[in-house]
Amino acid sequence: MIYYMAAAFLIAIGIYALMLKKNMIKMVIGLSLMDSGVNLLLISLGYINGGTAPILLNGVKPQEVVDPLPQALVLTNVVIGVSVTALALSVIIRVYKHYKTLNSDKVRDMKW
Amino acid sequence: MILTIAVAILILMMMVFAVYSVETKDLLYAVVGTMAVSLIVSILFYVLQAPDVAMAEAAIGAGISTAVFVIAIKKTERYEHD
Amino acid sequence: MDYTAFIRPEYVLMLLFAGALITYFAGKYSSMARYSLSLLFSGLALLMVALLYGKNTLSVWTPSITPNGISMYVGTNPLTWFFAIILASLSFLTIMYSIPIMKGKRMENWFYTLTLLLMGSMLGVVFSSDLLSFFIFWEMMTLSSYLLVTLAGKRSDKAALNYMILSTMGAYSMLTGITMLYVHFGTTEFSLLSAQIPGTPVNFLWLSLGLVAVGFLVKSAALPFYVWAAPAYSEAPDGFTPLFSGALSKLGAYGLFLFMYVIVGMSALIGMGSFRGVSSFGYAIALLGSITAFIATLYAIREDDIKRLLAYSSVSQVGYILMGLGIGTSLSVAGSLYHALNHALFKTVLFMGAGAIIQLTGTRKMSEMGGLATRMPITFLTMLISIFSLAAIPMTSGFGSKWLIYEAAINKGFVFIAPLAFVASVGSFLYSFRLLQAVFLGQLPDGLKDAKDPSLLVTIPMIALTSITVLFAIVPGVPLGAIASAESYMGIQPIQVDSLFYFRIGNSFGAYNALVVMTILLFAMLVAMIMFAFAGSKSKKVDQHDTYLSGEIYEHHSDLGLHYAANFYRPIERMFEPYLRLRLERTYDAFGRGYELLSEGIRRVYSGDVQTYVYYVIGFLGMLIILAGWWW
Amino acid sequence: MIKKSIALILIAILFVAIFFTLANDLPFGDNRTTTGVSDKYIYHGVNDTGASNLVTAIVVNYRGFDTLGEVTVLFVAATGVGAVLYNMGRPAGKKRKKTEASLIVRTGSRILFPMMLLFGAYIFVHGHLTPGGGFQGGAVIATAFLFKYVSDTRYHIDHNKFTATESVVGMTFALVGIMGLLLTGYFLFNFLPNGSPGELLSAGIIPIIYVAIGIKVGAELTGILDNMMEVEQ
Repeated sequence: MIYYMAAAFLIAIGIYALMLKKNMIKMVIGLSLMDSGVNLLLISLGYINGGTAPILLNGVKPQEVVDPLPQALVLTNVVIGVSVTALALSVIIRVYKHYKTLNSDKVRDMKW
Repeated sequence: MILTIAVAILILMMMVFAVYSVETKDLLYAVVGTMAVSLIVSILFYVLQAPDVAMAEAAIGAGISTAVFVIAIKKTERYEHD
Repeated sequence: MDYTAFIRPEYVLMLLFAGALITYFAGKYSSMARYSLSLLFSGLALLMVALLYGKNTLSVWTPSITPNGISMYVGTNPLTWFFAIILASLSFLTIMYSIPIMKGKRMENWFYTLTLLLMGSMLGVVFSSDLLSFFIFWEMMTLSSYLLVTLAGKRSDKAALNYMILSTMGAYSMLTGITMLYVHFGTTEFSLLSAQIPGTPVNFLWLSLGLVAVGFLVKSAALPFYVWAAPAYSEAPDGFTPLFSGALSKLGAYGLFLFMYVIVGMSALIGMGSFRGVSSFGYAIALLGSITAFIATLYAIREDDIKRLLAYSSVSQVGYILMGLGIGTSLSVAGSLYHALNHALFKTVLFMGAGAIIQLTGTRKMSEMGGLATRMPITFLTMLISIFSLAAIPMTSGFGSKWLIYEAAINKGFVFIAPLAFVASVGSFLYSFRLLQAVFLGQLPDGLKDAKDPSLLVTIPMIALTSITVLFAIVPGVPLGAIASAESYMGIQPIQVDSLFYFRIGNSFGAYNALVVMTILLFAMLVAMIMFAFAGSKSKKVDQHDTYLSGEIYEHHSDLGLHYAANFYRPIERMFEPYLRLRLERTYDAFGRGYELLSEGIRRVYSGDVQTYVYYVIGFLGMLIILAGWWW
Repeated sequence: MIKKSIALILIAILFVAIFFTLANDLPFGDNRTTTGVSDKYIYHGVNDTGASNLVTAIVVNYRGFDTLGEVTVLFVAATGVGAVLYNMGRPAGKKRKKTEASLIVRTGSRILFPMMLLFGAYIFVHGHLTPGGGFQGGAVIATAFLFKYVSDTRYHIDHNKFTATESVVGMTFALVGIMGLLLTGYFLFNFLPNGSPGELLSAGIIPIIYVAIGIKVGAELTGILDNMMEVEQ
C-alpha cells in the first residue's frame, strides 16, 4: 500500500512540475519523475505477497514467483524513457542556442 | 517489520528528494535529486522482487539519464530564473 | 521444351516487375543497357500478351502467405485481352519513342524503370481477377504514373499533386465500395461475386457501384473530376504523355466495363432501374460522358498550348467512350470499345508528334510554330491521318467507332446525348484543324528553317500506329471480331461481323461496307485532286517578311497576337465566353479555402504553451476516471 | 498565485483519485496472475522457451516482436539526437574543452574500463539465467564509455565503426527473426533446441538475440551521450 502512495506521489509531483514550472529542463525532470512513478506503480501491481523473483532456478516453484509480465513491460519503459529524455533535452539544447533562454514562455514561435 | 520500516523511510526520503528536485533553483542539484529518486526507486524494485528492472533502473535511470541531464545543463544554463 | 506453358498472365506481370528492377540497376551504369533492356522486357511482354489471344485462364498467383485467407487471382478473357493488347503495344512503342525524346532529360533512368512498372501495373489491373489484386494494381498504377508526372521537374509538381489528390479521393471511394462488396458477399473473386449478384438489394448495389464508379470516373477524367487532366497531361514529360493519355485513361473505362457488365451483369443492372431500356446507372454514366465530351471540346478550342489542346481533346474523347459504355446496347458497347482502340491509336500518334515538335522548337505555344509541313513530312502525314481519325472523317478508323456510338444514341432516341455528341464532334474538327493549320501550314518562322523529321525511333512507332489506323478503316471486322467476343463475354449480344470479308459491320439498320465507302471516297478524292490541279490554284505564296509588318520579323511581337494562329476562333470563343468563365476549378478552390479556415480554427487548440497541454492531459485523465465509473 | 493553488488542488484530487482507486480496486499483494496471460507465462515459460528467467522469456521470446520495435525506438531516438544537434558549431576535429580529470580518476578508469565492459557482457550473456539481460548489460557498457569520456579529454569514439557495429547487430536480430519465418513460418519463432534450463547454452535463440540487443543498446546509448557531448558552446 505504501508503494502505491509513493507511486501516486511521484506522478503527482511530476504533473505539478509540468504544470507550474516554466523552465524546460525542470519540465523534463518532472517527466522523468512521472516515469519513475509509473514504473513503480506497475511493478507494485505485479507483486504478490510472499513471492520471489521470477527466476525459476535453484528449486523455485512457479507457484512462488511474482507476476513477471509487468516487469517485462517496465523493462521496456525504462529504456524508452531514457531515449525520450535524451531527445527532449537535445531539442531543448537546440532551442536554447536559438532563443538564449530556457523559459518556455519566452519561446514564442510556436504560439499563436 | 524492519523491512517495512526501512521501506517507509526510503519512501519518505524519496518524497523529500522529489520535492527538492522540483523546487530548487539550481538545476544541477535538481538533477542530483532526480538521480537519488531513481536510485531509491531501483531499491524499491529490488524489494518488490524485480531484480531485472532494478538493474535497468540503476544503470539507465540513475546513471545514463543523469549524465544526459548534466550534459544538457552544461550546454545551457545552470540556474532557473523567474 | 514447351514454351506455351509460360504464356500466362502472371508470368507477364512477373517479367515486367523484375524487368523494372533489372533495368534500374543496369541503367545506372550504361544507357545502352537501359534502352535495350527496357525495349526487350516490354517487347517480350507484348509478345506474351499477343500470344494470350483466345485463352481463358484463371489462377491463384500469390504464394501461401495470404492476408486473412484471401487469395489473389489473375486470369485472362476476351475483354481483358482486348485492353491488354492495347496497353502492351502502346507501352512498347512509347518506350521506343522516348529513347531519343527523353535522352539527357532529368532522371532518365527512373523514367524507364517507372514506365516498365506502370506497364506491369496497368496489365495487372486488367489481368487481376479479384477485388484485392485489382485495387493493389490500381494503386500501383496511380503511384507510378504520379511519379512519372513529377519527373518533369518543379513545374509539374502542382499538376501532379492535383492528379494525386483526386486519384486518392477516387481510390478511397473505390476501396469503400470494394470493401462493401466483400463484406456483403464474402468473396473477392469476380466470377464467384457475379454468381451471387442476383437478388441483392437494389440500394446496396447503387451505393457500392456508385462508390466504385467514382474511382473510375476520376481516372477517366469525367465531368466533376476532369480538372486534373489538362495540367497533368500537359506538364508530364513528353515521353510519358502518349502512354498517359493513350493507355492509362482507358483503364477507367475498363473498370466500368468490368464492374457494370462482368460483375453486376446486364440483367441486375437493368433491375437497378431503367430508362427506355437502358439502365439508369448506365444512362447517368453516358450523360456524364457526353457533357464531358462537350465541355472539354470547348476548352480545347480556346487553347494555344499544343499539349493542353491535345489533353482536353483526350478528355473529350474519353467522354465518348463513357457515352457508348453507358448506353450499353450491342452497338454502343462495340462502338465504345472500338473508340477506346481508336483513341489509343490516334491520340498516341498526336502526342508523339507533339513531343517531337516540342523537342525541335523548344516551345509548346502553337503561335510560335508554323509551316512545318514541308520540313517534317512524315510527322505531318502521320499526324494528319490521326487528326482525320480524331475528327471522325471517313477513310480512317475513327469514323467507324463514332458512327457506331451515334447510331446507338439515335437508336435509343436520346435527345440530349446525341446532339451533344454531334456538337462535340464538330468542335473536335475545329480544334484539330487549328492544330494542323497553326503547326504545319502557314509561314515558317525564322528559327525553324533547318527543322527536319525526328529520328527513326520516333517515326517508326508513329508510322506503325497510323498504318493500323488506315488498315482498320478498310477492314473494321478485324478489331470488331475481338470486340464481339469481348461483348459476348460480358453477356451483351455481340455485334455481327461478316466473317468472310471483314469489311462489313452489320447492325439492325443495315450494314456499313468499309471497302465500298473507301473506294468511293478515294475516287472522290482523286477527282478533287484533279480538279484542284487543273482548275489552277488561287492561293498566293506570301513571303516571310511581307509588307504588313513593315519588314520586321513578327516573332518579336508574338505577344501582340499578330501570328495567324492567334485568336483563331475568336468568334466562337466570344459566343461561349460567359459560360466558360464558370470553371469547375473555382468550386474546388472555394472548398479548399473553406477547409483551410476550418483547420486554422482547429489549430487554435494547440496553443504552443506547454502548460496548456498538461491541463488537457489532466482533463483527459479526469474524464477517463469519471468514465470508468470511479467513486469509492 | 491563484493559478498555483488551483493546480495544487487539482493535483491533490488526482493524487487522491489514483491512490484510492488503486487501493480499492487492486489491493496490494494480491495474486492477479490467474486472470490474465501471466499464468501461462509462469507455468509454461520454462518449457516453452528454455529460459529460467521468466522476464527474459517474455521480453525476448513471447514478446520478441515488441522488443524489436523497442530497439527501433531507441535507434530512432539516437538518430534524432544526432539529427537535432547536427552541425551546432563545433568544427570537425576540434577537441572538447574540458578540465582535466584528476590522477585518481584517470588511473582508476584505466583499470575499471575493461572490467566494466566485461561485466556488461556477463550480464547480457547470462540474460536467460540470472537477472539482467541485453538492456541492462548495454547500459553498463554505455556507462563504461561514459566513464572513459569523463576521465580522458582526448578520448573519442569512431562513429563509423560504431554505426557499423550497430547495424550488424541490428541486422542479426532481424535475420534471426527472418530465419524463424523461413524455418517455422512465424517471425522470430524459436528454431533452435531449447536445451536444459539452467545451462548457459540453452533457451534457443534467446542468447543470440540478447547479445545482439546488448551490443546494440550499448552502442546506441553511447552514441546518444557522444552526440550530446560533442556540441561546443
